[in-house]
Amino acid sequence: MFKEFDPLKKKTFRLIDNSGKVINTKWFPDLPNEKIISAYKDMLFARTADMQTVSYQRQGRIFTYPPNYGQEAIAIAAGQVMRKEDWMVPAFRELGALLAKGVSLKEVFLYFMGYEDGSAYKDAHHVLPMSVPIASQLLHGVGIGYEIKYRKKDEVVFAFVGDGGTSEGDFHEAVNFAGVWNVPVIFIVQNNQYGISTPFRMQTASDGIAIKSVAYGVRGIQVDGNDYFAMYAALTEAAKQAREGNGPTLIEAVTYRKGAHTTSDDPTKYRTKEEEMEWDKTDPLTRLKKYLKSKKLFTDKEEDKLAEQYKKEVERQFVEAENYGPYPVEDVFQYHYEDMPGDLAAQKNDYERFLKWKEARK
Amino acid sequence: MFKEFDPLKKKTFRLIDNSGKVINTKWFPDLPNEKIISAYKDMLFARTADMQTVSYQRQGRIFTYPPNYGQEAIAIAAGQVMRKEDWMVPAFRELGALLAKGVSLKEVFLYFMGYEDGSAYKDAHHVLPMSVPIASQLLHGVGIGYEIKYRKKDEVVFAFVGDGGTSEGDFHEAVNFAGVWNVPVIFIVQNNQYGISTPFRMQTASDGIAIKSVAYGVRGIQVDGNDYFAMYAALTEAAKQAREGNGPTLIEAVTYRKGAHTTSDDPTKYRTKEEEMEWDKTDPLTRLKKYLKSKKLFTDKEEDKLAEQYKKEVERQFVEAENYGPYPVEDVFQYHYEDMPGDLAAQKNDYERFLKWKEARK
Amino acid sequence: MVNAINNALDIKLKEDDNVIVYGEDVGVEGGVFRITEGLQKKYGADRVFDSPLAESGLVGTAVGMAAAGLRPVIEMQFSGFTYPGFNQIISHAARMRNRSRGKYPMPIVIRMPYGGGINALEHHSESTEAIYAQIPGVKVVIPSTPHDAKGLLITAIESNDTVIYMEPKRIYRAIKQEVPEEKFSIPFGKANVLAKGTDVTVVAYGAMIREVQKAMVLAKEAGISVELIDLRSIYPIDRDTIAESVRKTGRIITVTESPRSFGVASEITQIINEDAFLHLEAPPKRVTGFDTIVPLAKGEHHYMQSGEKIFYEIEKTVKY
Amino acid sequence: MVNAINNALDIKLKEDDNVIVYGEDVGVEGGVFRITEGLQKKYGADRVFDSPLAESGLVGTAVGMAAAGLRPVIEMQFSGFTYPGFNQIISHAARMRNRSRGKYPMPIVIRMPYGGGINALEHHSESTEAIYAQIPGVKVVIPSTPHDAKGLLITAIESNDTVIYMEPKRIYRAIKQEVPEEKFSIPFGKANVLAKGTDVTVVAYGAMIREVQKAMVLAKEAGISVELIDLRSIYPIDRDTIAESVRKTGRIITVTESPRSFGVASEITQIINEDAFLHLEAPPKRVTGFDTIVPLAKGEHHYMQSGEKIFYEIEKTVKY
Ligand SMILES: Cc1ncc(C[n+]2csc(CCOP(=O)(O)OP(=O)(O)O)c2C)c(N)n1
Ligand SMILES: Cc1ncc(C[n+]2csc(CCOP(=O)(O)OP(=O)(O)O)c2C)c(N)n1
Ligand SMILES: [Mg+2]
Ligand SMILES: [Mg+2]
Repeated sequence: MFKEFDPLKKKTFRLIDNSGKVINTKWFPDLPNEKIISAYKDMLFARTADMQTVSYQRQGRIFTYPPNYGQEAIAIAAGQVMRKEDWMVPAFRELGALLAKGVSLKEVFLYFMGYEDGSAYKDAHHVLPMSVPIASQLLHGVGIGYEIKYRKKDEVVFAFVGDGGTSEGDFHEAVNFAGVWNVPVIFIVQNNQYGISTPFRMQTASDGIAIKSVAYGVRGIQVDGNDYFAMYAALTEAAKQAREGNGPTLIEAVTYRKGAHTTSDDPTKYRTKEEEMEWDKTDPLTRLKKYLKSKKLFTDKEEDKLAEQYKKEVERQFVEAENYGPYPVEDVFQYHYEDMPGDLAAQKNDYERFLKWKEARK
Repeated sequence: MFKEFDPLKKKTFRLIDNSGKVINTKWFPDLPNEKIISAYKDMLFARTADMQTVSYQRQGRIFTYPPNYGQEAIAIAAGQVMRKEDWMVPAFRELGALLAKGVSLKEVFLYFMGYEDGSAYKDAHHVLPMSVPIASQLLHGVGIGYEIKYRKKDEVVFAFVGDGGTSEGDFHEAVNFAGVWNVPVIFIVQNNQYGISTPFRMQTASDGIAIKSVAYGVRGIQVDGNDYFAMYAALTEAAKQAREGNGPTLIEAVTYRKGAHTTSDDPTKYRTKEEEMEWDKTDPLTRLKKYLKSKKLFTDKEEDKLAEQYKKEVERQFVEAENYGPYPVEDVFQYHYEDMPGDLAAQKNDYERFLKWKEARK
Repeated sequence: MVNAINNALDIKLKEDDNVIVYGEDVGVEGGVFRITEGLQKKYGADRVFDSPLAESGLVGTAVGMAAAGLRPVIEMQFSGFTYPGFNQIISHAARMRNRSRGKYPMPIVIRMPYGGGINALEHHSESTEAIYAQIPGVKVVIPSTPHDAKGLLITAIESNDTVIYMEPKRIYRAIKQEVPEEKFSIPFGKANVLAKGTDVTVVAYGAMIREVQKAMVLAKEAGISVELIDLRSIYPIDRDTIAESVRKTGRIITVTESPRSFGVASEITQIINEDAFLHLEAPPKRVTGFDTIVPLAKGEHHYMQSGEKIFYEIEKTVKY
Repeated sequence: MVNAINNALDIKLKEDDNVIVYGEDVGVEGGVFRITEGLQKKYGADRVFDSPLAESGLVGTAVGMAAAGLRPVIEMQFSGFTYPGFNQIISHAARMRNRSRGKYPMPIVIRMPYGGGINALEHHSESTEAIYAQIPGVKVVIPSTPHDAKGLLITAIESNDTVIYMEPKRIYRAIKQEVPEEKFSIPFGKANVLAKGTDVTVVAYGAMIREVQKAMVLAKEAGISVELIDLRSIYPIDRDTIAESVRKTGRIITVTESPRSFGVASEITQIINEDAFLHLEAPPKRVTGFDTIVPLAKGEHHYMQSGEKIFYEIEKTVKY
């Protein structure tokens, strides 16, 4: 696959077209129908969660939130390919993959409501917290990859970043280290065409991102990120290579951020309706649904039912998060050091004394 | 040239072989004999200066010094191609180019003796001081390139870095910005095969450095850096492209650091005699001399005479630098701000009071 | 304050074509806080533009531009995202003038919104002035009003030294104030005595000024007379104004929203010990955040200094 | 000190195969100061190795290794080259534990030679402890003897928090001292009272201890009794030991080789004002470098604190 789709050949790895028709059987993954259906369901769940969160935000019930709208296939495919022991190193726009790794939606809500507890990922294994400083997390993925190689473990790291993130020095250092160390890391660049308002052509003069793999002597491939099957197949193959000791792969997942950058952003300022409509045709859910329908594996009625059910589930978890309660003073202090320095403990005491004084004044 | 020697084709741009024979006439530059002779002389001067400095250092007359030994062709060719108005953005191993830009050897000595005055470059135009934090200077080159483009000036930036430097995030950001901004900057990577003790294969898994240009959508070329003619031709062509508004070029100059990293380094710890002897065959001075001799443009006798003369000149400038005198208190303070903050002036006064007290105690 | 900053940029862009404004999303969109809104349309995309997402790249190219004679004004999207550019700030912007013995001055302005109080994500609420203030070769200023924002930014852009210009984003749109249309500048290194008082000196800056003013209402009720000094310039620092005030009041409190240790408050305490030691009647007090990371939105109120908290500390200091 | 550090690394490498040592040129060559000499041979190139030349990469990969359970000990070639890794230190190494609510502790040691006095090039002589000390989430320690270097490094490697371990390179080979062969550790946050005295407390650390000791010879001749405290741990700082001393002497001087403003000295002054205000008989004094870049070798003597200079300040403080 990586030879046939060598980024220098400037081909995009794509398995179904916009109408859901299979256009490449050679690499089409051999998946049980249930898995495909469940992929669709997961995408639907992620989209439902997203949409509702955006509306919660409008109601002032949650702070900034970065929707995944339009990019769901990437995270869902990764979620299916990742094993329990594999590591996920997220940026912040991979909701579906986080959920697949066992992070609860409630935790995601807690995080964006302003609780660090939302990053504790209580029931998830081998997932780092979301990383806000763009591209910095990729190096963590490489460090983890080193541990895997050193300990001869059968694990793979899935590290995410956006197209904007490829401009950062850390992107360069991460892929370069990974190449030199030959570690089992898959770099997944969600090229959704924009930083915040900055279009991809202002990030780099290169011909896409996959081609940057050449600079590091690592495998690279440009994949249609809105094609669930293509993402699944490419990730599976990259993971296989990684497990076999063949090192890192750089996957450019070409997609489009259909929504706003975050709920504080207004995309009409920097892009056109026409452009949006053009990309609408490639919507990952629509395409997969068309495929499923053509195989008679899914109906609109089922979707409607599911959507209702998902809305309720999202609402349930959101309300749980909303009722999480006040932020204890304790939580400001207790996690910084294994053993709290005396000075810090004194600061906590002082503050508690102030709170008592405040209480007494009432 | 850049098409024919596209780095993806994995060819090295070379015009003469190790015996000084022209092996590629198509791109051989049309140079007056005097210019070639003067290139050789300049290389000889640089090497003489280097050798003597290393011995001065052994005598404890100068601190750390990074010799250029073996890499002279690159800097000398650049020195000839750069015009007065062009900018030079050095790393710290480009002696010949600094001299060509009007920096005096005495200033270089002053710098390595521990005077900032050695970075003032009194008679040089458009040269930044040497830059110690690896690769950081490349971004300065890009900023200057922006000014040139913005002001529509007929100038080019020559920015230098080593192979080790290509691992830094700043290398990536610099070439990437240059690509997006399409600025007249030539990045010259002196790939001398080593960081300090770290061999090139531990810096990156990529196939050389020129190929990294692909990641930025800019022109790239791998040049035999020990071939003066090849360097001259490649730099001339890159400069022409830059002047014509065609943006940056990444030149990998393949060379070998024949000496130590600096005078505090001992290369026998990390490389073999065999390797050194292999590279000896490609020595840039030997090759150019063979060429000149074959054309009857230069004799060993002339060389001996020159060498004597150069030694004296080096000695003269060194001794001048040695006699530069004490470092005035003033010089610690006066250049930090346009207007010295009151607090800083007070610190200076306090210190001068101490010096008086000290004097009085004697 | 947003308008005042925009206006200062506008004035300098118009007046001096060496001024170049760029940063992440500052061009088309006008920046995430809309500070640069409208400027690209007015001055063109070669003077006001979006850069690739790379902070070292931003500062590093500004160093080059400055060396070549331009006056770059760059925006860091948040102070918490400045760190990738830290090396370029400390190793070059702050040093090139000295290194080149004055040949290459560095007229760069690095603007960055800083501080908490806007319910933002991690890394979006940090107050890092003490990190920059200890870098030899740069100046650090922080306005607390639209008027000062304009005057200080004009001075910053006209300065031939690198200026870290920190914007208290919490009050970007909080204070309405008439700001003169025309160009004016405020000198660096001069604090502003906002209120005369006799019992205690309070030094603050940025968004904390407003909180101190709230505390002063409570203090007045309690019969305490507060002298309020808006520091404005963190480096160079106006030691004379502070010392003079303390020689009168004998007591001093410094209010910041940064971590407690190794911060601006400690520096002011040192200065007062040096310049007004014999006048001190109580230990100089620091009223600051904790030595912790700023908590996320739901916990941030614990970390931030409120009027009430400041009053609490004022009372304790006055009663000492 | 070189041997002591090497020995501490050796002990921990042998004892715990989670310990991984890497950095620029630390493998084959054993580091530019030969600190890691012989370790690659002994423990193999997967445990002690050269990294590509990239400091953000160094710290960032260490963060990942730590998350996965390793205990990376990385070397910054000089403290002045740490800045490209600053973002990874402040945004991740210092925060991951808190961010993940304790799930991912960060047992990383970042070793770096610091300070002046070796006639080095630009950026090779910097003292940046105050920058790191103000980062919530990291600890900062500095040894002044081979013995402490070993004990503190063992503690650092065994700590589950990120430790900035700064090595006074000027005295790498200056002090000969018998250091116990076996493993021992020195707790963080405890200063060491090196000399008892009654007239003035001097706090210092790293290479400055030796200079203070020189000053003490002069002080003794002048009949001044100095209490010398080796701080050892910059954060957490041992306020009790310092305050106790000042309650006795009434006077304090802090000696550092970093810039003056916003440094460790100011922090200590703040602490003393908080904890020993009523005992202070003279303004706490800072004896430090200037607010300038460390001059190159020929001018460095102006910047560095010498025994004579420290004595001069001691005398002034005692006579206050
Ligand atoms: C180091 C850093 N600089 C700036 C920001 C502010 N910021 C947040 S998201 C973003 C754009 C990211 O674009 P991209 O990498 O393409 O990811 P996307 O948002 O499209 O998923 C920026 C500039 C940041 N978080 N970190
Ligand atoms: C940011 C930074 N990190 C580390 C160093 C220390 N150092 C000085 S030279 C050098 C190796 C540079 O290798 P290369 O870029 O290949 O240049 P060369 O010395 O071979 O000319 C290193 C690591 C430095 N100067 N700057
Ligand atoms: Mg994007
Ligand atoms: Mg090299």
